[in-house]
Amino acid sequence: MNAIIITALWGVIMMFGGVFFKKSTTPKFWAIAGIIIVLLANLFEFFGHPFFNVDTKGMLKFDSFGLHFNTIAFICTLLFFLLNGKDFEKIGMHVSEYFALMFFVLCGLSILSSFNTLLLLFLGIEILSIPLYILTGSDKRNLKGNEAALKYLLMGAFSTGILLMGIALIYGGNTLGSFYIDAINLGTGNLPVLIAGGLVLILVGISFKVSAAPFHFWAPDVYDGAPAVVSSFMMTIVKIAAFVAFFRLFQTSFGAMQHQWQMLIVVITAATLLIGNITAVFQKSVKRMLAYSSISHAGFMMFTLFALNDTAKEGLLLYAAAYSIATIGIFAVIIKMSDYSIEGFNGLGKKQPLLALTAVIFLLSLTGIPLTAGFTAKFYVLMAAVKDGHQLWLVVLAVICAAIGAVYYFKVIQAIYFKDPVPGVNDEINVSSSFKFLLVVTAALIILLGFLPGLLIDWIYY
Amino acid sequence: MEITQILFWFLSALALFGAIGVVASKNPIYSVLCLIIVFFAISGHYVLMNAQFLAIVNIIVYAGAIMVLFLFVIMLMNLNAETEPMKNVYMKLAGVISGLTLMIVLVAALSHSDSANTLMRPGTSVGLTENLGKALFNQYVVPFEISSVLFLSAMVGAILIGKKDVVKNRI
Amino acid sequence: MEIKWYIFLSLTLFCIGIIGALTRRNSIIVFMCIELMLNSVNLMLVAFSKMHMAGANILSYSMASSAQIFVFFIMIVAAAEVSVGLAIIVLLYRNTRSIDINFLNRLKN
Amino acid sequence: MLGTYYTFPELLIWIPFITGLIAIFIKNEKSVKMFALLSSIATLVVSVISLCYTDVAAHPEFFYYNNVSYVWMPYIGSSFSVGLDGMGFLLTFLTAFSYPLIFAATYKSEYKNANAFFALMLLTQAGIMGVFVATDALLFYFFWELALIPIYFLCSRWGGEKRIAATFKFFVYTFLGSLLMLVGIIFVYVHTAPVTPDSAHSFSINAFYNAALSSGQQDWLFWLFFIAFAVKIPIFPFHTWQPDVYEQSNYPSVMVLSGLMVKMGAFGVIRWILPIFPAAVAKYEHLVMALCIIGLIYASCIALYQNDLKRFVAWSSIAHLGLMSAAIFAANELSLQGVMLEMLNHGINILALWIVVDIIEKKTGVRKISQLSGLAGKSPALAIFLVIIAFANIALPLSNSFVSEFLMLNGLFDFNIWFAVFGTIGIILSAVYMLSMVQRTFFGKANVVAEQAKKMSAGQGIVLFALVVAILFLGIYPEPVIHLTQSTVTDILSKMSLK
Amino acid sequence: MDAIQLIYLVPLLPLIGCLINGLARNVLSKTIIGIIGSAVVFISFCISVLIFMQVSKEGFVTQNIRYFDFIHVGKLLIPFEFQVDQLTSLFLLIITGVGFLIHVYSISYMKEESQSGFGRYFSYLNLFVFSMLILVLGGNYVIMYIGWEGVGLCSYLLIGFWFKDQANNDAGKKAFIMNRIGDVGFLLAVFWMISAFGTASYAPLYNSENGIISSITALNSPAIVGITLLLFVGAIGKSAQIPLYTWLPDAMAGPTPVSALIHAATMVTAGIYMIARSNILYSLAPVTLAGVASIGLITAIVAAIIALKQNDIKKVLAYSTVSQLGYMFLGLGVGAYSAAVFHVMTHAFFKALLFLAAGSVIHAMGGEQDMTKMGGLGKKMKITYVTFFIATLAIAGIPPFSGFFSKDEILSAAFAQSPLLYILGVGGALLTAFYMFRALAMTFKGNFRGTAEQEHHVHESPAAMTIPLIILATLSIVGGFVGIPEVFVKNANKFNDFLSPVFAHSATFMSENHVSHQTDLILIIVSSVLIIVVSIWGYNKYKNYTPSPAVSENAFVKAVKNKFYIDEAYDILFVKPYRALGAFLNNIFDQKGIDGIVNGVGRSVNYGSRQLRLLQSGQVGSYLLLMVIGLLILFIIQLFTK
Repeated sequence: MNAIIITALWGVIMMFGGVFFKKSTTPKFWAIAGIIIVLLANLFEFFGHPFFNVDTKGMLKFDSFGLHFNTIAFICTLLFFLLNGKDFEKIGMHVSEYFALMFFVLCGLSILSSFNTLLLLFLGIEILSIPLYILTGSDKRNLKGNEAALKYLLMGAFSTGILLMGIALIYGGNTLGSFYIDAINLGTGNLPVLIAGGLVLILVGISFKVSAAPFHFWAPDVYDGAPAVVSSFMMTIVKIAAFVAFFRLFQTSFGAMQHQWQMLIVVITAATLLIGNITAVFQKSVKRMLAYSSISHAGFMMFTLFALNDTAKEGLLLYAAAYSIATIGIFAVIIKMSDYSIEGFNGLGKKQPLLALTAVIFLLSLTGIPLTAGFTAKFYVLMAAVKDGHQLWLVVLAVICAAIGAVYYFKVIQAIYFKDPVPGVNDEINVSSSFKFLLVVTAALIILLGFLPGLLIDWIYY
Repeated sequence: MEITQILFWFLSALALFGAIGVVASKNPIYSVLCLIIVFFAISGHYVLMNAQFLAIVNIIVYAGAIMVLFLFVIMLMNLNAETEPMKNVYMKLAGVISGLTLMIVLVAALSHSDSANTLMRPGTSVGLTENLGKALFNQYVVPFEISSVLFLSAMVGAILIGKKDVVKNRI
Repeated sequence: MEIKWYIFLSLTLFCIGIIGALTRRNSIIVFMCIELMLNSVNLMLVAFSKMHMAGANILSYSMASSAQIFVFFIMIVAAAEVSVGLAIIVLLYRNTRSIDINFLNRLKN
Repeated sequence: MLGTYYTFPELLIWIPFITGLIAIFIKNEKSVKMFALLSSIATLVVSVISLCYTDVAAHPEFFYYNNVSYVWMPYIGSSFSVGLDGMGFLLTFLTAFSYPLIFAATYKSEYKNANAFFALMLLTQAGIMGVFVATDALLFYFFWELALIPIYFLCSRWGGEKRIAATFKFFVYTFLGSLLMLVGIIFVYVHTAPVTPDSAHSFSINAFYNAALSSGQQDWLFWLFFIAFAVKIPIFPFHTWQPDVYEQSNYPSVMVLSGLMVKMGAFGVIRWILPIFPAAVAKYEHLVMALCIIGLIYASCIALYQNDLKRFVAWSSIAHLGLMSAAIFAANELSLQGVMLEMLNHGINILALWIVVDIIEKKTGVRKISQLSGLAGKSPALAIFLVIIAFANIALPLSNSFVSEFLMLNGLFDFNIWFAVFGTIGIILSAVYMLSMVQRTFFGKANVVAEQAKKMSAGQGIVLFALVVAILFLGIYPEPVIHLTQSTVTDILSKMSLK
Repeated sequence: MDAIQLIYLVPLLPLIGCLINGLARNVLSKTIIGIIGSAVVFISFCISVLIFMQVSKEGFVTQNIRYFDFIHVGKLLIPFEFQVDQLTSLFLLIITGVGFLIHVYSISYMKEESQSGFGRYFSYLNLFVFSMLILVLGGNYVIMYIGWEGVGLCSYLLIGFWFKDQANNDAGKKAFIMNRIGDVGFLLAVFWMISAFGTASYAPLYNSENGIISSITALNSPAIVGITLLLFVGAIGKSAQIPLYTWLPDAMAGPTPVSALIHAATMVTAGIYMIARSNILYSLAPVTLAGVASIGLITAIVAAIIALKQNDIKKVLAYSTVSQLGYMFLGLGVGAYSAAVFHVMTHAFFKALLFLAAGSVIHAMGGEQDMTKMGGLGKKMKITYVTFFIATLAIAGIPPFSGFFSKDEILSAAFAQSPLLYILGVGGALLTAFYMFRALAMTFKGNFRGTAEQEHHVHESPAAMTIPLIILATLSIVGGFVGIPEVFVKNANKFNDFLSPVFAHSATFMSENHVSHQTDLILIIVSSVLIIVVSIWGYNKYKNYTPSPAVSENAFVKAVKNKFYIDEAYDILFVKPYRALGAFLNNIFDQKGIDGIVNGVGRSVNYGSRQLRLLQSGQVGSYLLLMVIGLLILFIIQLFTK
């Protein structure tokens, strides 16, 4: 509850701050301060000191999993703010408002990590989404941004409709007539038709949010069209929030009858992996390539839904952290460049050795090379799937896709290190030493998680 | 046939007619009007089911506020003429076919559900404003508060988007 | 009245909404079709609420009321969504003088 | 002095790893070269001391007690545990022995960003060492990849014109293979019994050996592991990356690739496939061996056709490895013992061959066989070395590979006479292409290119001499090696027969 | 006992010589190199004599000397061991004795080589002696194999000694590869032996009391037939029998002393040694023996026919060697092991002599080897002429020269087996007599046909070359008397007696169908008379040889001149297809096929990428449509499939 309330409050503070902050850098500091406070508050709650005693009538449940996830998400956000705080000015003038919206998103995220009724799932998803529609279109004169915003809005609303229909059917089919997700838990019989139909619709609705194929079509366009800072935020923190909701709902409500609907996840996972990875191969723009790669990572995270066991839980958190940190890191590098194409990266190793090195570490992590967090994360989700023991071909498909993934990530690495710089492209990259330091810290985090994942996942059992 | 049943069929027909009108009419203004018809029909259903509060809210919020907003925007953009050019016929056809298929699939599936033939009990007091109000402010106070965040963000967003920027020097 | 008629009705409305969203090019109408979908959900929820209202006991009472409250929230959200959505549509219209979604193809492949 | 015996496997990893990290910060080219050389010598010293420390043949159980084990990821039953058995001793020694020679033989070569080059070389060494000492499946996989990444950067950064595409193919190919193996590792892991109370399963090698796998599961697990190793070795038809990479890369990397990384594949099969999936091995060994033998003859045919010395060596290596892999799958005492010897011998021979090719290219600036002629007249010393090395490569008696190929073929013969017959055809063909190469480059009248040849440096001379001594010594008295690895062989065989 | 303890010195000394000469070839003077090279062999020879004396004492038992474990894997133990018995000691004498003479000869012959070439030559020659000694000393087949391949290596190195000429290298390579083909047979035989008997050492196999083989009585058991056949393949390769004989004539590209030592006296007889060594095995496999005999006979005749029309003096000798080796195999094949070994010895004398004399001629002629360009040399090179003449008499089998005794012994054993073998054998002998006298006449008689410069240059060779000739000539004359047939003097066949312990066990299997003394005598007389007649005929025919301008030849003669086109046939059958296969596999199968598949996978991913991204059309309508279709599919999966 701490996180929900404080993020909302801080959103309001930032909102009004827009009137009072005169210097353009002030909102950034306030935002960083806010996220640190949120993080601390969340940690207090995690260690058993909630600040607010609100009777939620069981609609929110603050378990260690959700709170732990919050911590991860807030740390990622902190990194994101620290690395990219300055770049919000590139979007437009209303920096403070952008931060306000992001805090509202974080509020939605906190709800999604702790909801216990479908009503709050719905509200959480909407609180998560509506600010994003705006953020996507926040660069008002950028036609691509406008287009992305409208696409996102229309498709998002459409998927909301589907999600709601699913919820309605679940409600109808549920003999208790309740929206509580633990009340839907049906034991081990056959899925009633209404529930099954509702399940499919809800699955589609949330799959849309996590950009799983074939409901991913918005993702490349929106990530590409939105301002890079916003894309970075959407691809990481927002996506993992949707995943955590996904996992929470399906484990609690339908976990017992997992094998009756597992095939759906299999189909979605396979499609997501294939489409995400294969389409990414041909992309020329690194930003768009990362958009597709984020789809492929969604495919990997779908494995946690496929398995729904404890390892999957650990894997989800690990993957969320590994994927988010690496993506935020690589985006922080990309944002510093003026040309997002792969050629733009040519010879970065010579021009900016440190930037190049950290970028390579992030890319290696995304590829899933051992000693980076990306590997451990992939390892955990695959382990979860193997532990489940069904449909092992899917795991094999996943690793084949991971190998395809190596193809496009390594194209960037090749450009960075093995190709000569193109004169006139990305020549004026100016980065402060604090930024470099932060990048190094981020990279160090990646590597630390790479060989000591226990630092992260042990807390689930706190 | 009881009067409720007659009313049910009438309202259903009205709603379907309106819905088809929304989709089919070329003029956006007509679409809006058809949608309002649908909303009224649905409100009628709510009344039939004794969900009076929702019936009123539906009319106020949807038919009143939202649809006026739509109408405003359409007027603003001067879209009352039939400006929409023909969409690709195949895409249209595909859209219709897949939509209908979905309907058939859904209907076919759900008509086999156990509770399909359960009788409804329309005459209860659940839908009355007083009862719902109590539920809302006791049981549902947390979501209610949370929805304020939603509105806040929508508000901020709408302002952010709608505000005209002072021209800023960009490098 | 059996519940199935309401199910069919709202499903039909829902699918008409979907068909509209698939076939129309005017983004406002697409948006309206989505509203139609939301309304069909509302109708369904209310119908189910009445179905669950089996007895006069507290449990079934709260069961039934929960759905109606849900509908209420859907309406709230829809309103918020519409405000944001129309803002975006207006923004786009300001920039391109068109609200035809088929012209939205700067981003593809 | 160096602490207790169980620190050796660790030292073998950490010395190159840490010195590799340090090397990044040494900007001066000369000092980083010297630093790398000293580091590799230090590793060699440790390896030699470790060899002297104990007699594994007398104490085969040593492997299971000497391994040091840190708690690493207790919650999933993985630990940082490393240990040396006979095979491990042999291969770590080979690695430790090769590195100083590689550095010394290429001491005169110059590189852009020498610090990065040597750092990556040392990191590769750490990875390779790790593969050979790891007694935990997950750790094994870690090192397996750790060895791959630096070598990828090495080959891609320093080399010929088409290096980027060639090494990229290599990378994706091996990466895919190892990912498949990862799936296999996870699957076996899920079927192991716990060792630590914290976890439900265990990654330790013993747990893997005792994993309860039905023969149906073994069938496809076998292939998952096999592809990873087959790509690395490489076994026909997974070999196509190799000639390109060898052709395009710089010499030190190629030496590491062909001399050491290839052994990782063979090692993997022996350590991780044979004892874990004996049923599947029994089922597929004929198929796999047929592939290996086809590869042997296939590569021998192609080797004769090659005009580029580097491609030539690549194909000859593929041919030898075909025989070696076939012998691995024959899985009897003779063949496995032969393989153990061959791993060492092939490492030595191919290293020597690469050094000769390197010298030729450095001396003449030419690598095409057709452009070379009569080098023997110009540099008789090199010619003698080459002839000895060439004959070692074709397994002439009293050279090291004779013993190993004798044992391998004998093992093959015991397994199936026809495999041995076709294997020996490979021996004939190896003589054909090897002698043709020697003839075309070294004999005949000296041409313009040969006339301009520069002298071989003293360092290279010493390295080659050391290698030739090793070749002859192992050819005459291979007993120490056989003695070293016999416990491993019996251990593997008993594990195979137990299950 | 002492001499046998010194046995390790016998091979070790040449090895040391090899190392000294090889490493210090640019430091030491030619004389010193020559002395070192010869001296080490001479010392080995002396030790061999001591050993021989000890072996020939009464009651000598075979000695096994083990040095260290060469290979010890599980149950398989292959020690590095030497075995000394009568056969070994005889071969030691031949190798070191003839070898020493040839070393001495070489000092003079190779005088004009460059400093480093000279050292290299002696180094190789010593290495050869070392390998050959290992071959005959080895106490098991693996050690024998070491020497077996070692001599092949030296042969390769020495044939290609003048490596600047690619033809020499080709010849060397051919020799090595053809030998390797045989070696593979040997190797497989060893494997079979190990898998069947668990060991490859002679002692446990052939020990007359408790040897594994010695306890077998069944004839023609599959394993034994297989092993013997495969071993015979090895012998075919090494001893240049059909079909692997073509390397030997080409091997004449090497220096002539090399041809004398390696390609006449020693290495090529390794096959005979090996079969003689395995005589028990062979006796157990009459099938194989029949094969050995027939291959030997065919080779003897075919090679002799080819030799008839050769004009290169060394080629004639080479084909003659092939033919003589055929005789030896014939001897082995009919079970006359000791006769075959006897022929090895006498052949070593006279063939080495022939080669050295030919070398002397070539030396004198300034490198000319074509006999049509010679003639009339007898006047200027008396010693060479006489020694060559003696050797010719010996090889032709004219009594009482050494060749007569050994050849006669083989032929009479063949007659005992089957008269047909005998007749063919005699036919071969007649051919031999003819072509040898042809060569003699063409070289030394008639008028000189070379250039004036050559005529001026022709002279007798120096003493270092003639002395070995004289010694060998003496041996060719008297060498046969150690094996006088029983027909003439009772119990005079010392040679047979000496070797009999080696062949004692197999003698028990061989059907003892000896020819009666009378028949034997008739046979000897008939064959001798025939040979003498043919010899005179051949001598007369070519006494005044003048090269005739192209006479139209019939097809057979043409075929003979071109060695029956065997080389060409091999070229078409094996070499060209192999090269074509290499090209095909490399250019098409590997690059287009396998690599094509690998790259094709990559390309298809790329293609898929290009196609899949078209789904991303940028149009909301189609996105929504695809979403609905996805939804439909999921619905169908969930609700309508079970």
